[in-house]
Amino acid sequence: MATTDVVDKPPRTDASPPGGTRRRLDLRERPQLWLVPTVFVVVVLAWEYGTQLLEVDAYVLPRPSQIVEALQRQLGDPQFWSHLWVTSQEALLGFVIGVGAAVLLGTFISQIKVVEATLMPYIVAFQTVPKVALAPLFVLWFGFGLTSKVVMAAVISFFPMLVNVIEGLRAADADRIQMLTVFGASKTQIFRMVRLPSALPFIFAGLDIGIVFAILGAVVGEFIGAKEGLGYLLLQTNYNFDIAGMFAVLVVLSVMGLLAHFVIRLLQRRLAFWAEETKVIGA
Amino acid sequence: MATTDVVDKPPRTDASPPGGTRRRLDLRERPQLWLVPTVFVVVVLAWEYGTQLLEVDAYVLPRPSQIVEALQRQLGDPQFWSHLWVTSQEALLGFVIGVGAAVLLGTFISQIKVVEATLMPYIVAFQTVPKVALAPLFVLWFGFGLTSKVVMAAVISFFPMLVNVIEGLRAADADRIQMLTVFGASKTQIFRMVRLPSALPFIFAGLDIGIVFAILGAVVGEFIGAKEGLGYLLLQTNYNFDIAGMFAVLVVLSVMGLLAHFVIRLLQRRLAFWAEETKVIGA
Amino acid sequence: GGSGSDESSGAEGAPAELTFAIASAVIGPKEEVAMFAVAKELGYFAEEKLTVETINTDGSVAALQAVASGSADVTAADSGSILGAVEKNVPVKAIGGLVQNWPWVMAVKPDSTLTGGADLRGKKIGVISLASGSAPYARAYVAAAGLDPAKDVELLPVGVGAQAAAALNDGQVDVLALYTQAYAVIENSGTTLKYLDNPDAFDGIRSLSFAVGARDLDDKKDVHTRFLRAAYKAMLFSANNPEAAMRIGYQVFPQILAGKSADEQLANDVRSLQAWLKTATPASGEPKDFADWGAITEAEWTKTQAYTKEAGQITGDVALADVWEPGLLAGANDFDKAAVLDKAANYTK
Amino acid sequence: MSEDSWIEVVGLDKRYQPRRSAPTQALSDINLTVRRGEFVSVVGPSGCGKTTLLKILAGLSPKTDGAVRIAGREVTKPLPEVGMVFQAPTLLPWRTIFDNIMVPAEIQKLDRDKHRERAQQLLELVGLTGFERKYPHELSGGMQQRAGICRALVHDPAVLLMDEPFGALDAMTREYMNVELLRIWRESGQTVVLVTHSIPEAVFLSDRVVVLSPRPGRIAEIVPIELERPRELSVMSSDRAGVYVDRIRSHFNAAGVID
Amino acid sequence: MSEDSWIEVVGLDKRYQPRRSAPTQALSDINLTVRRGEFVSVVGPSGCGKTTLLKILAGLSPKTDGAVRIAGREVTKPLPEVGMVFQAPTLLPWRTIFDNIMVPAEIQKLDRDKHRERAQQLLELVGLTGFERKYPHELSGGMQQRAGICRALVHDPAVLLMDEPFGALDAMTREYMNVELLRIWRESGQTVVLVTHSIPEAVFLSDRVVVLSPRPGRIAEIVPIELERPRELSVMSSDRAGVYVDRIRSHFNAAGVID
Ligand SMILES: Nc1ncnc2c1ncn2[C@@H]1O[C@H](COP(=O)(O)OP(=O)(O)OP(=O)(O)O)[C@@H](O)[C@H]1O
Ligand SMILES: Nc1ncnc2c1ncn2[C@@H]1O[C@H](COP(=O)(O)OP(=O)(O)OP(=O)(O)O)[C@@H](O)[C@H]1O
Ligand SMILES: [Mg+2]
Ligand SMILES: [Mg+2]
Repeated sequence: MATTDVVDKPPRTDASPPGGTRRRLDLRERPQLWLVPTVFVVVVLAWEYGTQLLEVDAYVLPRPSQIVEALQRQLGDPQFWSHLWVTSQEALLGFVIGVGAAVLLGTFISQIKVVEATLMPYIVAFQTVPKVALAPLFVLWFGFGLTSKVVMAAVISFFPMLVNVIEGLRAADADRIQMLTVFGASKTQIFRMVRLPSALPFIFAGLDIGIVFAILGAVVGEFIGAKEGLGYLLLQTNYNFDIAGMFAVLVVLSVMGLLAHFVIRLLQRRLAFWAEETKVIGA
Repeated sequence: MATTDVVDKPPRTDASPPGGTRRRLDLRERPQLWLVPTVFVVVVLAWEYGTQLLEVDAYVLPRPSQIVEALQRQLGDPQFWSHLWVTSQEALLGFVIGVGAAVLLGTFISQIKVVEATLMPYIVAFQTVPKVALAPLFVLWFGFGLTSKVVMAAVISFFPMLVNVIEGLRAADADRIQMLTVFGASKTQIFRMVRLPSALPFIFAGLDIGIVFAILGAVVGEFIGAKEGLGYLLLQTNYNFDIAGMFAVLVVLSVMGLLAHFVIRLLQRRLAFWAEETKVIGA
Repeated sequence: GGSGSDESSGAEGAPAELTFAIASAVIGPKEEVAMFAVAKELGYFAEEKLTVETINTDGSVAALQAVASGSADVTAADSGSILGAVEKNVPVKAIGGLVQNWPWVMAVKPDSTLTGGADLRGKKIGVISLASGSAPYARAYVAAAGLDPAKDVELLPVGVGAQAAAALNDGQVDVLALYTQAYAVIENSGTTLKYLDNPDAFDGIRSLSFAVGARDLDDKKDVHTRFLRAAYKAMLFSANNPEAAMRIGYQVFPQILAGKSADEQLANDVRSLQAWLKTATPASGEPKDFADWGAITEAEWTKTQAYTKEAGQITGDVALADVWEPGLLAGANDFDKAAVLDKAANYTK
Repeated sequence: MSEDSWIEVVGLDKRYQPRRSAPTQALSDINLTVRRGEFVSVVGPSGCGKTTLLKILAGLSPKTDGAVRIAGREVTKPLPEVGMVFQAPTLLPWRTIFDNIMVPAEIQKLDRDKHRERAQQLLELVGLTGFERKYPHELSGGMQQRAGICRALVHDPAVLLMDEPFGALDAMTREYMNVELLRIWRESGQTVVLVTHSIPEAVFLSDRVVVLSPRPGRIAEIVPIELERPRELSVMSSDRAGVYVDRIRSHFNAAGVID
Repeated sequence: MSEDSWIEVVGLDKRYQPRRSAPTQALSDINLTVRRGEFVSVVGPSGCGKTTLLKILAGLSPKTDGAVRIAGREVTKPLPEVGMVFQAPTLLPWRTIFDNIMVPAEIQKLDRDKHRERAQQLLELVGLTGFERKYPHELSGGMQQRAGICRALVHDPAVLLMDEPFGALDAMTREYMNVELLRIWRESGQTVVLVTHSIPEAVFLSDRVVVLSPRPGRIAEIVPIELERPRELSVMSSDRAGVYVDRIRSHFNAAGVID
């Protein structure tokens, strides 16, 4: 319980209850712990019986039971794990490169107004170019291997991060910067001591968007020219009319995205703790 | 010149100079006004003569002169304008729907912690599913007309906006919320008076990313099943080996993205003016 | 669904609306020109009281999905994909053939020393994508020469068109495995190619065939017959006057030009269309004699099925009756050939 | 509930329990009742829990133990009849000074024109006429604080909580504001709890002065100030006022020469 | 440059010209020289430009006209030998109090251990021992202000600019801090410019008191305080101190009973 919360239910004690009741309290205080699985079960059941009732064909929308079956089949296949590994690699590498480049360029750009005004139009213009259309060129330039997919993932996760980094570095409080300036801080020091911490909420938003798009980028890259990876598997299952198998791959991709999302949120709670603690709860 | 700037060059007067020297000063104070075109000319010339020197084939990377030629041809073709109109419509509609849905859902989600914890995993999971893979199904569900492309644009611009809206609404200063609370503000009033204005920098970052992705979404939607639109034109020019024509379309897409970006930045300067004015310049 | 098909069209000869799914995301000088545009512009559909629209789908699988789900009524899809769909219980059925000669072929640079499958050991083969018809073709091609496609060659996805040409020219691949009409487009751009002969094994494997929804096929036999008839009339016309067909194609699908002028493009596009027509008409004989449109023999189906199975697109055998409904062809071929030929000979505009 | 215990604090305890550091006992066993219409000041050393007490009264901070009632109602969330001046001005940077001051009226959907007029009067009173259309960052610290006072008064709240409202003001402005506050209080019949660091100010304004001990804040003494009302500044030169000031000051061990 | 004009302000003018509203003349024709090692206080009504003056001295705000020199150098950007206490504490929420105080030492890459020790001493001096590991939002307003004072002193700057450093402190703490500040100043030989609202505080601490007129701030009078040093609090009860206080107060039209 944060110390600055606004009371909107009978005030609770600030002291935690003795250890014994902890576990039970968790479920009451964090209802998502049972809500998420409940919603999941409800959705899956509705999907399963809804498609049966409405007689939706499996090639339009396969039923969860069919997807699970396909998933089991996939998971038992060592090839599948190598596809998974390839895509994870591409997405992660692309994410790190894209997001890293965005942080570097965003930092550079936002330090010097002229640079921002000069470069931003080109970046936006480049971003609006559909990467999928350029993909053949990508493949020409970066080859058929990992690189072109990594580039794809990097390019697509770059932009959301860049915009958020620039906006975030701008959001620093002028008084705090003045304070540091008086004490003789260099630009680098101001950046490290104020701008970066102030930008963290933006940066984490950018990371959250970035990782999702990095996975998408890797998959789309694989659509265009790959012989392995989950994107390739998607094409393959689709080509073979194995729509349930295709959905199984989609499920795996979703789980990848979810895991990455949770890692990022965890990191955020560690690194931007002060924001959590001065948060107003219940207001 | 903002009133809180840190002096790092000989202090300039706070009063504007008399009208006569305005125009000249503008160029000196906003060097981007000549830098952007200069960079543009340099890049274009380097491209033109670089490709000639390195004997790059036109079907790998056409020269700017060829692209301009193709562009002229396109602009003279009434069909082209109808393609442009279709894609603009799809992107804009998708943007409005996607961003609107993100603001609504983000608002709702961030108001109630349980809802956020319950829904977010599903949203992230859904977002990691490559929409391009689902596109055949999109088309089955939403038809081959405008709708499926609008849905594509909406879905893809939704997520960056959602993440930024949630993070932005969270970023509100606890003291300000307490202040409003004391005066009896309802959640809606707190939202309107503090949360929303505090979230504006995040929201504008989201809009900036969203519009770019909406255009991409519309184009990718057209790749999969369309008979008109710039995305279709890209496929067609590529199919016809008209790579210069394809680049001309890419240029048009870039210009679309740029225009949208500038409109959003303009809006931001109008709506979030206080952030501009309390900004530290030169630090 | 995007189909405006009239459900009450059971009555013979009643007016009907149909949606034709083009099994490709782009419109080009192929079936949509030779068959659809011509049939529409010359009134062959109108004669059958049909109003036909097109949609573009992203390949055969998507087109079959569209047909099965009712988004479209008819498509010309890869026969292997039709077999695959039927095996996965997707309710579609082939009702008539279209591309009858094996359209896939290997191409190398004109100065290449490669002459056949046996030379491909250790080479890189450019395919459209690993999940497209060109990959199984490439594998089958090298297998026919006694090589192990999994070990002896490497398949690289290069797409069609410019990037495929670039990959070959840059030496990223040694050989391309594309369909003839795609080569025509590449050659139109000034690249010259040398083609390797297909072994006889590929003779008789069917490519594009007309497919419709299987569930209401019985109710719609009449409509589909009329559609096929119009389509085959158009094919006969196009085979006899490709240039006229191409001009008609520009009228119906101005987007083919993508901003270029018709006169500038015509020669190239006619060449492409001819390349396609060659695969869709008998290998020998005079165009004016072409008859018996759409027939697929049981032997051809067997061969196609064997090939598809080897490609992994189907895993078992599909009963011929489940995939093939030849009963419409008699009606489909019941038209006045002379009138069509006359029109083709005297077409002006 | 009676008029005599309009605000009622019984056995109030407050312990802050931050996630990442040791707990702090801010208030301990506070008992206090305030009559309706009374003017009570709270003085005490920095960090003794004055702000904490006000925030609990305002329903902004949960208590650890004890009971807090205003007008007979348990305080578990902010009550509409309470107005507050914060220790930091907390103006909204995206609103002009005038619109900042109108916030309470806007929130409570009070008659617009009437309150616009009142806001204008209050601005004049605190010497901010001419700054209505400025934004907070264009004001000096003291000017922002004065705007915060106007905001707390604009909707004429029945209970007024003030956390060092005059801390950033110069002597003259402060005296003037004190006199004006007394006038407003007399005319409106508000119940006021004021936190201040100025002992003379507390004596001048209050019916009673609550002296808190250093952290954790306990009530050291409650000093009733029996100077007749209405008071003028000159009353502070009187011996009786001096006695009160000295008495309170004695709790602080201060010489009283600076403040 | 001489020791006698260590800080030199000549014909200083400052006009704020915000983008969206009317300009404000904050300072007008300020002329002031400060000796090396001198203690000068600035008093004046709220909004008269005191903070503005300090910010210009600190190199944080551009001047409109005139010249400002410190140690012979034109002030166009912050000088490393200047330390400052801000009107608002401006602590970094992501740093503990201790790490906040170490900011200047960290920035100037000064000897770590030595300054850690000094920080610890300063914290003790201002009564914040035990709060080193807390974060700013866990401190009361006055405690944050005291942390801000420690931060300005930690690197022992040659010139110390202080903007109402004791505004949020109670009488006792304030007096104590005044005495300590004088001690530190005497030992270190710093040049100090202090903005305050407390006239007695200004008299007690300063060699000279600069009285500014209401906005736009002009120098109304500069009062040299000729009380012998070292001073003790008791000096403030003397008649001579009283004369100074009254003289300065006369500029404010204030009764002097509250502050
Ligand atoms: N949000 C918080 N989290 C943890 N501790 C807090 C918090 N707010 C205040 N405290 C602690 O509670 C004690 C009392 O703080 P409070 O702000 O009430 O003091 P105060 O009397 O108002 O002081 P001042 O006169 O300096 O404003 C202090 O020791 C402070 O460190
Ligand atoms: N950033 C700014 N933009 C525009 N006007 C400003 C700005 N800062 C200060 N002012 C104006 O300049 C004048 C002097 O402000 P300053 O902060 O220097 O006053 P001050 O003497 O420090 O007052 P206080 O004692 O209330 O802190 C005020 O009228 C204020 O409105
Ligand atoms: Mg306080
Ligand atoms: Mg000030």
